Amino acid sequence: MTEVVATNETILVVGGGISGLTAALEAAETGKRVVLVEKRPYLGGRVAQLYKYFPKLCFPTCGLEINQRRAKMNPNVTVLTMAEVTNIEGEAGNYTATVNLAPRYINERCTACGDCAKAVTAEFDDEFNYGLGKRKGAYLPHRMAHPMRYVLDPRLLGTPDAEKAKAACKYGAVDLEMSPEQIRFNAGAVIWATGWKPYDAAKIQPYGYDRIKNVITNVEFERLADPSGPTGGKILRPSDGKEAKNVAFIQCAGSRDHNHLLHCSRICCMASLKQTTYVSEAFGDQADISIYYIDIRAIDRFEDFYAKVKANPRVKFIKSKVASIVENKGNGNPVLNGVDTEGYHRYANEHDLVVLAVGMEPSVDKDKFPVKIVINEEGFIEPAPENGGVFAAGSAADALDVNRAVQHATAAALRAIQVVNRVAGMEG
Amino acid sequence: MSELNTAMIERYRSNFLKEVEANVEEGEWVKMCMQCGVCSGSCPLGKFWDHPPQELFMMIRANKRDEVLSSESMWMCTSCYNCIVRCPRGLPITHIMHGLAHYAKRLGLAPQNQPTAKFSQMFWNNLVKKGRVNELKLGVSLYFINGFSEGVKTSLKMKDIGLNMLKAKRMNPMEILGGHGVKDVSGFHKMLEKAKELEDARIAKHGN
Amino acid sequence: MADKKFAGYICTGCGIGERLDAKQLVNVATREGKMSLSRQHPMLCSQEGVHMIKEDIANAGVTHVMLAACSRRSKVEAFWLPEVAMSRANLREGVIWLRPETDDNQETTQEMAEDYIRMACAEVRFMNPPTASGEQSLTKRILVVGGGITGMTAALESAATGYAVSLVEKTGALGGHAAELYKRTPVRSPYADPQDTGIPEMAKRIADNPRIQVHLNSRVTRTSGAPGRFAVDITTESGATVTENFGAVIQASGFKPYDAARLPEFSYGQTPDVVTNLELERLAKAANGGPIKRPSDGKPVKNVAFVQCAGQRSDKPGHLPYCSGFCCTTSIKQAMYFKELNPDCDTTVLFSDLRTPGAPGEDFYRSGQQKGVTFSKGQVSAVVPKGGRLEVRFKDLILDEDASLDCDLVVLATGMVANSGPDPYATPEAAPSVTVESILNLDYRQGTDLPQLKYGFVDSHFICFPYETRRTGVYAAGPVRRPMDIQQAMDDATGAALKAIQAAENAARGSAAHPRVGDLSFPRFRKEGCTQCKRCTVECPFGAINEDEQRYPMFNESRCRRCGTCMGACPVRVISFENYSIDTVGQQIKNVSIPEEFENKPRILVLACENDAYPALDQASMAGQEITPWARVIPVRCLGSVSLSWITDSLNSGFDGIVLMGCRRDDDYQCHFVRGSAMAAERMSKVGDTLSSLNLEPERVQVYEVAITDIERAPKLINDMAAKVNEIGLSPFKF
Amino acid sequence: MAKHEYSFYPGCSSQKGASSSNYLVSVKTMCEELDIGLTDIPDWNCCAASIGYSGGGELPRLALSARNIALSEQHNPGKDIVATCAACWLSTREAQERLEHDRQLLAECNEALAQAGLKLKNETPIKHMAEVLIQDVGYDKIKAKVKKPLEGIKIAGYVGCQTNRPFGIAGESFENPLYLDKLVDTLGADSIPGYEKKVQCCGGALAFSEPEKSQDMIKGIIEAAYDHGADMIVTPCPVCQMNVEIYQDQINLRHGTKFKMPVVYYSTLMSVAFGRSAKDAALDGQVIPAKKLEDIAGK
Repeated sequence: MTEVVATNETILVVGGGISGLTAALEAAETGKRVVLVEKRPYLGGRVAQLYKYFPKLCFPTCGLEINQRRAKMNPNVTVLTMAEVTNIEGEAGNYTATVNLAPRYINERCTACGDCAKAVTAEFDDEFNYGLGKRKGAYLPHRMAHPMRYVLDPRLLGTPDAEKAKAACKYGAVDLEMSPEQIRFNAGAVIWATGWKPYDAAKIQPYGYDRIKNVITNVEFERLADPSGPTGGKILRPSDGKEAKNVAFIQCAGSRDHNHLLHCSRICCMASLKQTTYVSEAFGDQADISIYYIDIRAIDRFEDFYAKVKANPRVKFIKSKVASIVENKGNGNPVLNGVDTEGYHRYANEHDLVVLAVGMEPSVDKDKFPVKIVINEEGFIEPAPENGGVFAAGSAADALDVNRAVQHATAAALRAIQVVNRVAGMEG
Repeated sequence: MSELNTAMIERYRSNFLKEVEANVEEGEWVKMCMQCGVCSGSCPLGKFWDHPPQELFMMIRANKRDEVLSSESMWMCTSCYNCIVRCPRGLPITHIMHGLAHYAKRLGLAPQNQPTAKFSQMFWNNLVKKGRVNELKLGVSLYFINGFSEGVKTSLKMKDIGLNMLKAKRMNPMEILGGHGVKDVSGFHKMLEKAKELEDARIAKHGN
Repeated sequence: MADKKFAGYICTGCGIGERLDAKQLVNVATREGKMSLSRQHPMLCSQEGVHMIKEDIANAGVTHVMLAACSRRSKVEAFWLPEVAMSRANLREGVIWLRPETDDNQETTQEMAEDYIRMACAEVRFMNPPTASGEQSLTKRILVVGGGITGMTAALESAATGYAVSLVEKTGALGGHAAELYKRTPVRSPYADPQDTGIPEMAKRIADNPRIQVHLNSRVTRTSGAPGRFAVDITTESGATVTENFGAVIQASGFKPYDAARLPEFSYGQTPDVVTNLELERLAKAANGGPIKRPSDGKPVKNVAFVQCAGQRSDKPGHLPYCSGFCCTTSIKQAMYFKELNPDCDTTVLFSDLRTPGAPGEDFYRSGQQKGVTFSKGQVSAVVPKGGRLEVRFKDLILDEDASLDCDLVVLATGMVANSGPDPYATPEAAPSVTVESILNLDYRQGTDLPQLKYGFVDSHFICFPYETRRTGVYAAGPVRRPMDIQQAMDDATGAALKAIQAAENAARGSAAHPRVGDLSFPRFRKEGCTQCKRCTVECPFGAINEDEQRYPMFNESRCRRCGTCMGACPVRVISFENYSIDTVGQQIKNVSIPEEFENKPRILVLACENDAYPALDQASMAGQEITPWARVIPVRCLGSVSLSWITDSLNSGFDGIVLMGCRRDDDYQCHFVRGSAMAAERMSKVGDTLSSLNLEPERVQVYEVAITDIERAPKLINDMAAKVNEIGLSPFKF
Repeated sequence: MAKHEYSFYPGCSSQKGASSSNYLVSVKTMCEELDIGLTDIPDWNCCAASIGYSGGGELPRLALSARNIALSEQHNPGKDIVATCAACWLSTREAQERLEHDRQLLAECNEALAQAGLKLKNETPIKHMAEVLIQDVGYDKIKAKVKKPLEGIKIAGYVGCQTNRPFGIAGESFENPLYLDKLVDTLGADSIPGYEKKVQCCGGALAFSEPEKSQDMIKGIIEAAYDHGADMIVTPCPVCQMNVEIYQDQINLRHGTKFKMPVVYYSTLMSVAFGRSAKDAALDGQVIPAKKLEDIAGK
């Protein structure tokens, strides 16, 4: 049975992505007890799946290493993975949270030696690579996963593989008897940092994501460019594994659109500008890059980065929402149809690969949110007094880039601390 | 130039957008366009538009009244509704195009000899007559759309089709005399006259 | 400190037992490592294993623990024994996973492991469990500099958390630019209409808050000390000065509006009817409820144009290269003023990219269109006064033609300029012509104000750590950090308040600040040995070190981030930390066994940054990469902490090659201690002399920038050195 | 009393001797088999078919549909309106929504209707026959009725525009609707789900005013069907059916193609599959005969 020591002076942080992780660490490093609840088997969320950050083009895993070390070295932080908050009762300063823990089938004795993975044969789509690659049925989600503990896919249960994994582990870490748990504990304040999910590109029917192999999403493209990704960092298109040198980026794929997401997802412009550098780096003068946009939103200092990309003669900017994509049956190339609205130029442009800059859909579940909360039309949590001691952090509050999400999460941490300090009698 | 037209010019001077918002079917949507151009790219006859919808909207904001109203572009609309379902701002573009076309016609600015403008008028006249469309008469009048001699040529060109339809019993020469229609023709006409009267009044009110 | 007892624990799990001769490792720990207690365990990280260690600590009085198991990055929680000093020999990721499992490799792999045991034993012998110096003071009062909406928010949020605050504002009233606004953009869904700024209410809440003390007409004239014990002189216009003590500082000095006089092409200054967005706010306020009037003739405005990006996003001299971020929504908001106050007024926004991000932004844009604001994608070339009216000339980018707009008022959407002090590290050419006034007057060896990132903004350069300025305990918030709108500024202020409170709390505990929170060690130095060369005071990336009256370094430990750059800078090796010193590394180097020349077994020393290079090597081993058996890898806190003595000593003791791996150090540096990696590179550039004096080939020492993602490259760099050594031959310094 | 009862809006083109009279014949047959009862809206009028806009302003055009709805509400109370013609369905449903959301238009409209002694409640659901088949009847019941599976016939499902946009059939996408393909499969024929031109515009009414432009699009529609080896095209829309079928000779003349692609209604397919005669299926109404269907019907 999982034990969690928590009181009304404890802060519950829901979501272990960059925002939740930051909120938890900042609160803990201010001396507060924190319980961090993450749905996935590891921390880091979406940023762990990014190759580089804009505008520095540095590596998200670099900051992740620091943050994970901060977590490992801080006794104030309790981390629960494969866990979901199903209910929260009470009010600010006195909440009781109910958390469901999914079985990992591998206990804390795991040394991450990898013997179980070697033993099993079954493979499944690798979630970490958005299904672009395969992973074993017993697996470490990624090389920097924290906790550094393997996971046994429930689909192995009842198959010989499960027994093989169990037999392979010298440390009795594989526990096939493990069952779902439900635990309840106290918290004075809650930080909701469940982040975002990429908008389902298949819903943007004219772009044929579900019909045309060489139409992919920007998050998938990050995995393609990442040396530790499914293609070893080579930009190869799905249909035939051919190098994709002529790449089109379609902005607002699902964003700023009443048929899909009403809001502007803010990050997609910079993400695409960043991704043009992946293509240029890979193919230099052979790269041929087009960005189809409505407005390029490179806000504040990001403008520098936009200017840099604009200066690259291999990158074209077309002010146009692409109308439709059809596949050239002959070579598998997507053909983009539309109108460049700067002076009315019709086009039917063929590219090797199309990257849909899909937007951020908040992962806030409007319908079964565990506690009274104010959620806006777009599905983001509003900064409402009615929310009591529950504070949104990062992309649960609005479409934010990493830097702004971390800022926002730090602020959320303080608001939570204000509540627990009141409980502690250090009232504000 | 119709009187209404001069009146409208007087009334709205520098603000064609306001004129469109007040007098054109679904015209109040024009201001919501963000110039993404998805409509222009989605139109099946797009390449025949001198000014695609999104550009027409920009021209309206830029007070290009004559260019817009005398344009052939909106007469190219096939009512396929691609633009409507793709528009990220939910503009009822098909209807705005119909509305602009109608308003241009109403002001007497629609291009002369625009085939769709003519056919559309014929269709209306045809249906108004008896409440239901008389395809044969519509067809025949269509052939003579550009005068008699042209018409003879066209009808010769089309005669095979006519014969084919005849064979398939999907055309009835008897239609030429009378043909289908609603029973309550007078009520039907009164209704349409009233509707027209109300609409004309609404628009005329703007005109002065 | 009670007498030390050393114990070594060797784990044989994860294949270590199968791949290595564990008995022999135990012998090495006992005989050579001088562990008074050496044990092996089949699974040291298990409860049983850890229990065994705890027993020894409790019953056998063990004070120093050498763990030979997996990487120091693994099983950290399991081996969490803060009461003892601990070193770790990386036998799993560091040895067996990086070496092929073949008989002919067995010998060298075993040697590798034994060396790591020797090294870890040596290291722990020179470590002590750090304890706070006791120098800490307990001031937790927060100083907020700047009484605009950012500063007001920071003050209120800090007070609401239970901390006392002093709020220093140079003018006679709180509110800053926000107080000049007629209204602000909405913060609650549906984000449709402008709302009140709420400044008066905030001012009242501050006045009513017993925890907040406000100093109006005041400036900070001196800031000395360190987090937890800042002493700050607050001087009023009249010259009266009070000195107060603070735990931490928030700089919310805001922005200055861009000087529109630099935009003659838009006739600013030539006619009163061309105004900036800030001036328009005053017009709207002056209108108090009535129609907004033209400054020139007081007639109600009937036709107004907004020129976006005025003097922004442009490389023209005198223009701002960046986007100020707030102007698009501001212009929409102001156009709404006209729709509200001058209902029949035409409003046109001329933009190149409309930047209204997020849900609030896009909703507000749509609301603007809904209210009849016209948006045209156009590049404005000129605003020309014509018979009392204004002609706005622009290129209509959609209709692709030159166009013009006839209006009676033009609003220039001008941007924000950071209101920051002089940049301590400004290069002469980059330094602004006009001397800017200091905001903080820091009494620091390295300048009076916060270092600037770009364009005068004092932002952090870390994407993951937006508040990490280079002056510990001093946090910038609001538009001085980055151009931003009110909502962001308020969130930012709240975040900065947390960091300030955190800094004060950690200082009080004697704990380091980011990224080593919890580290109680601090720099100590042997005064007798110090030659007052000042390298430490100059090279500290955080300006932590001042000089005392006798010109000796003064460390201000709560300013210190424990990166060890000072240690690396010190030529006479007098600076050290309890848990990290010249010896903890130097002794590891000394204890590597250097085989006789005839054995033809080179030794390559690898000093790897623990933040990026070392994790990269760990992951390389997980990925099945191979590394030469000659390498001996020592993780360092930061390449900046590397002492030249380590290099010379290792060369003297017969190492054949040295590879230093630090983080990227250019403008887009990834060094977590900002300058450490750059400092190291600078110092190592001089290592050539050392080599030539020993007449060794310069290729024997290489400095590389290594990223955490260099999973293939990192091992390769080490193997390349092995190849190089193979090519140029072994070092002659083998004894 | 039939299982499913509807108030039926046949539309001008379905009348005796009109261009899609064959549609009506096969629809009637299909409905008999599926136990669908249709009561005509008495004295219904034309809907203006999204082309009357030159002469007809918005309000008069809305009045046309309003009259039909009002008549249905008066004479066939409680019955959903069903139309077989895409344009009829679309105009009526659009009018209903427009009037629902614009009070002023509704008032004016009723003022006009009053002249014909009518009043619009505007509460009647308006369906396309395809919706009735898929949602009210269902594929299973249709499958159960199949006596002569249309084996070995490859059929391209051409949905066109107005049956598909802006409303379409619930659960189907605008770009790649699959219900015709499902129907084709249900009847035992081979569908072509990947048929690229299934929602390509045929020109609609502009086939009359802009023949060349329209026929270029029609050419594409037929070519794509041939490329997939289709024996025939099936469509739910009279305009689509006519445009794609009757101009093939002219296109052959202009482009030297050899098109002879039968274009049939889903109701024709179903009538044949349900074992009814060629006449009941209105196969005699084909300008380009659907031989393979005639063979099956003849068996």
